[in-house]
Amino acid sequence: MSPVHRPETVEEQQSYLRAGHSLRSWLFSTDHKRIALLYLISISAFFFVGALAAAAIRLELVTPQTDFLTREGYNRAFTIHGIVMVWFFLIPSIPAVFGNFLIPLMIGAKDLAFPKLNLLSWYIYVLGGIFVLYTLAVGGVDTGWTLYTPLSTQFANGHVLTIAAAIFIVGFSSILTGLNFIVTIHTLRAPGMTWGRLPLFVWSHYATSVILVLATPVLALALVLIAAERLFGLGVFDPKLGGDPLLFQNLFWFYSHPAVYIMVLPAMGVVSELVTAAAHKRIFGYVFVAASSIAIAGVGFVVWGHHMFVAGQSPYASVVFSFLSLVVAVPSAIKVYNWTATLYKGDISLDPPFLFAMGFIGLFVIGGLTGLMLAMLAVDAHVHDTTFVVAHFHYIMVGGAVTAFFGALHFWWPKITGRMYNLVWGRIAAALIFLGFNLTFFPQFVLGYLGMPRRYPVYPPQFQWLHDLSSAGASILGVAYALPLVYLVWSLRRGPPAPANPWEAFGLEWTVPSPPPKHNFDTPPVVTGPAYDYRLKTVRKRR
Amino acid sequence: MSTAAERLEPFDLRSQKRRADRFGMFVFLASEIMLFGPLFVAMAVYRVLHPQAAAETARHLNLWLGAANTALLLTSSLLVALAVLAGQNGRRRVVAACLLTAALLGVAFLVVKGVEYQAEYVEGLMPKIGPPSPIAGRAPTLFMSLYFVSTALHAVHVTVGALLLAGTGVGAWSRRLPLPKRAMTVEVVGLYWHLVDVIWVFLFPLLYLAR
Amino acid sequence: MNPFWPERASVYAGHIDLLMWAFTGVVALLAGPVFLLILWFAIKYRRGQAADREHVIDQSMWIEVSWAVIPFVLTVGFFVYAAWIFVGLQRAPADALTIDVVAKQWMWKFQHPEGQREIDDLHVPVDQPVKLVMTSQDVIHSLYLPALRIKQDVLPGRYTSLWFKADRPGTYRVICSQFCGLDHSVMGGRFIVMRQADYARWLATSQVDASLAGQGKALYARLGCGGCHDGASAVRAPSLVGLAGQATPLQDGRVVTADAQYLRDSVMAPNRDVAAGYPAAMPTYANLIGEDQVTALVAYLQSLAPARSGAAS
Amino acid sequence: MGAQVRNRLIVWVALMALLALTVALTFAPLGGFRLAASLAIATAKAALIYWVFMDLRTADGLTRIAALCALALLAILVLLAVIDAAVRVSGG
Repeated sequence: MSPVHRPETVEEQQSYLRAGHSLRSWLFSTDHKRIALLYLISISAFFFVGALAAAAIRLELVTPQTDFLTREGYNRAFTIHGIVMVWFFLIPSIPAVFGNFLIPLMIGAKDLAFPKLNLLSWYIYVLGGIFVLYTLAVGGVDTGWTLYTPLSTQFANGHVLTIAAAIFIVGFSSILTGLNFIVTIHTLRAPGMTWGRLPLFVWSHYATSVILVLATPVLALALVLIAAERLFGLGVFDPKLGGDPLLFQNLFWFYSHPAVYIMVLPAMGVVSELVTAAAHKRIFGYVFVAASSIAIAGVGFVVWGHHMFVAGQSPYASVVFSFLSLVVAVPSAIKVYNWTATLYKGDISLDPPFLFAMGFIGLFVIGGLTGLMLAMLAVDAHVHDTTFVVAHFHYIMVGGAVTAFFGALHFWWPKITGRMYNLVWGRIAAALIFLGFNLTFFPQFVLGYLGMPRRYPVYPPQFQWLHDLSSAGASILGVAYALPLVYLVWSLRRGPPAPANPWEAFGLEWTVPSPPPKHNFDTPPVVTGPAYDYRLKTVRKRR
Repeated sequence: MSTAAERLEPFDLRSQKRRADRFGMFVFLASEIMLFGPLFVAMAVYRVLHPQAAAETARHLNLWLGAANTALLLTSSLLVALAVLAGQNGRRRVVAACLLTAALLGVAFLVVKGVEYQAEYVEGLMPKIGPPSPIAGRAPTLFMSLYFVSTALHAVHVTVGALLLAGTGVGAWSRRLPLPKRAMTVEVVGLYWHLVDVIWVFLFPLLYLAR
Repeated sequence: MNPFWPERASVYAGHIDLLMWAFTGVVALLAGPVFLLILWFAIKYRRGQAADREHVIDQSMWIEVSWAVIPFVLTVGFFVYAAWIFVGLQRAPADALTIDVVAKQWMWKFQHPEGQREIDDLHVPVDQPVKLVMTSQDVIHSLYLPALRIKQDVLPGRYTSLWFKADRPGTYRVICSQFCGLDHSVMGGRFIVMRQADYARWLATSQVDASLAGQGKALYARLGCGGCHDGASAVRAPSLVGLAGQATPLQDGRVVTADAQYLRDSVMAPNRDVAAGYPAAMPTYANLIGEDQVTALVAYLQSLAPARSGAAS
Repeated sequence: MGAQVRNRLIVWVALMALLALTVALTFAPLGGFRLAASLAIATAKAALIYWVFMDLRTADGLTRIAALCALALLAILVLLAVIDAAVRVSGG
């Protein structure tokens, strides 16, 4: 990468934050950086809503009987927790905030390929959000986030139609974001930015976008079929009218398994950036890490049956899906081992973002390998639909995706806001999140194997000590997640101005001032070397 | 109207933007195909599990109206393809004429579909509403359910397509859409319409020709 | 009751525990190095720390292949073993004691062949294979016996089955593990494994009018099935004596074995699989009788098989 | 310009012919093969529309891949589901 020469004074290229202060300039801006901030605010709000529901669940589970919530209340609490967290926080979190902000910067473009479409995606997301908040206000829905039929089509009395509409709408926001990324990555790369020099963050978002575009419509159709059956009595899932309830499960999981890769692949992209920046060293096996993102996206489409081993699926199909679930674990293993190898002989800094990255690797390994346990047919027959499964996917979703989201937040915050935050508080938050998370979810593995079913507010008294441990951990986690809100917002006013490259990291986004000007690059960059070329002395020397 | 450079924004060359628009539209069509995908899967599985019931129930569908609808859509596809050609050569009036006729044929498709639905309503084939259904049993009702869901979802897409065609036609006619500079808009709308036609090309045999 | 490990009431459960322990070992083998290395590298190569950072390699084909293939090979063995015992779980031995299970929104109904009916609790004899044939009257439930490490979803309109051989008497738990609505969490009871003598005594004490087949016979008469299906009737309807288990040709050319699923569907949705050569004239009984009564009828029809037609009481 | 118009008209005629063939197919006593035959004709129609009307003929490789990847995924899905159903029907 050519050494960067740019005017010292920042004022000449007006920072995108100061290019207009009116509400209109924010709400109708097509600048990918501003839309990323709009997303950041809206998904944080929904993270708060989901966290409230989680707090209610953990509080209820402190006692073996239903003392805090009624059974009805508990059913609605875990349903809203699932729906809000999956579709309104996890899926948009890293792609919509950091993907939007960074992909154009990382590939040397002025903006995404379709800026107006990008703004439309945010408005569709907000419209879906309104539907969810409406459903929440009028009493929520009691079918679980999986909306299994015939419960959701005939026996649920909650607001299934409005929640189906909410997920249907927000699905299109993801499709359009995915489309925008694919076209941008293909057509707007700066001269010299070949596929072999793309940052791994961009590779993982490319794989995520392919899944977003191809898998989300299947969920949209499954929701249309639920609405059609509830409104017009079309018997596609109703056994009395010749339909098959398993058809819904097949459609739902055909989307929902690739969806878990939509949630975790961007997190892997973030960790690839953080690990290389932490170690000041090129990633180990760039080609393998990039190719494993594409492999995960590909194989991810053919493993959905492992959610239905005991659901009445034919045993032969289950054996095939079980084997394929082993194959899909291989690319994830490659990534984890490559990250670890990258740290070998590095120049490792322990600033907050890099603590989050190491936390991600640890927790994701546990999540991934317990996933392999669940792929074992005989083990799944015992622990399916128990808190073992709950712990498994929280290790990947919360231990993985949310930790990486916070890592990304701490890594690119100076670039986004132009302010540095208090690094000590950052490390405290990272440690607390790691501790609180493990205390919350590791007991649930033990509970699951003991036979504690998921979605149960009541349980035998001998399980209480494990539930109390988990609830205690949840309270720590609650505080730990609130900490960054405090010191990051504090840094907006009080934080020292951030230099262009606070972590001396490698990448086009660090060659522009923080916060970057409205048009990203005053002179279109030309890329001459491979990604993460830390051997170049120029990057290392600049203090 | 923002300056021309402004609208090119992330792209430097117009040709670059045109290639990106076209590629973006095909990616969107991929997501539309996946929206109808599971319906085709359900119908294919249905035809394997209940071959007999499919044959009986399909007789209740009006083959000739179905065929007429297919012809309508194929012809409107031709008109749209010609409009795209004319758009690239700046022939404003030809684009407007072709697009508006194609939109009319789309509306005709919807009218024919309405007639079919009305006939099926009278015959009682509609699930919950309407007189008692002549076909008893689970497999036939499932066939009709699949028929209604897929044709209704397709009709929604035809309606959106027809509106887009009409809008672009009027835009071309009133010069608000300068040709051939903005010919890509005509092409993108055309691509959407062709996909709606391709989906019907697959729906027609799966549904009507089961007899 | 060990606070960390669930009770074990069958040999099969022992296999699962063994599999679980062994695989946890493999997990530790695969995850351990990652934890230790990250910690060690973070300390040894901390920024500004003097350390040998020369001749760094960042690309090696065979290292990549090794840590892709080795974990895969380690886990494939477990996959084969787990799949083999899972598939073995699907087919019950012929002499298994068959208990019919009907799941309804928020209760389990167990029907023993001798006629005993239980709500939420299930009594089974020890050291004898037991097969549960299950169906649901409304939504999807799932019968979960943690002590035996097995579960199986129960679907409406379809029979799913589960078999086990308990080997340790005691009282364990019956749980519904697939979310089924408001009282999903209280839909369960006691799973009581008894010695042969206690089980026989329990059967005798619980008052019961007739065996399941007997109840089916009474229902057969009350519903007037004989009006069409008995030999002397004017209506053309297939004779049901000896039908159960036979290969039955259908109108659309398919030939199906008249298993419990076919018999149930013929009662609840008659014109789905019409027998060859007969008009599709049979009315549906779906809204007349519940799933538990259908299981009684099916038990009666299965008892009409010619080989044992004598014991049709 | 004229040649392109001519191509499109020819394709239109071919599409109409294929439509007539599909309709005629319903009366031909093909039995089991009718589903496969009608789907083959439909695929041919779709290919014509994609190749000429949607101008994939002059499109670059990337656009062609974008056009075909959804169809490929769908084909895999239909194939898997039909095989699963066929196995179930034949008592597998």
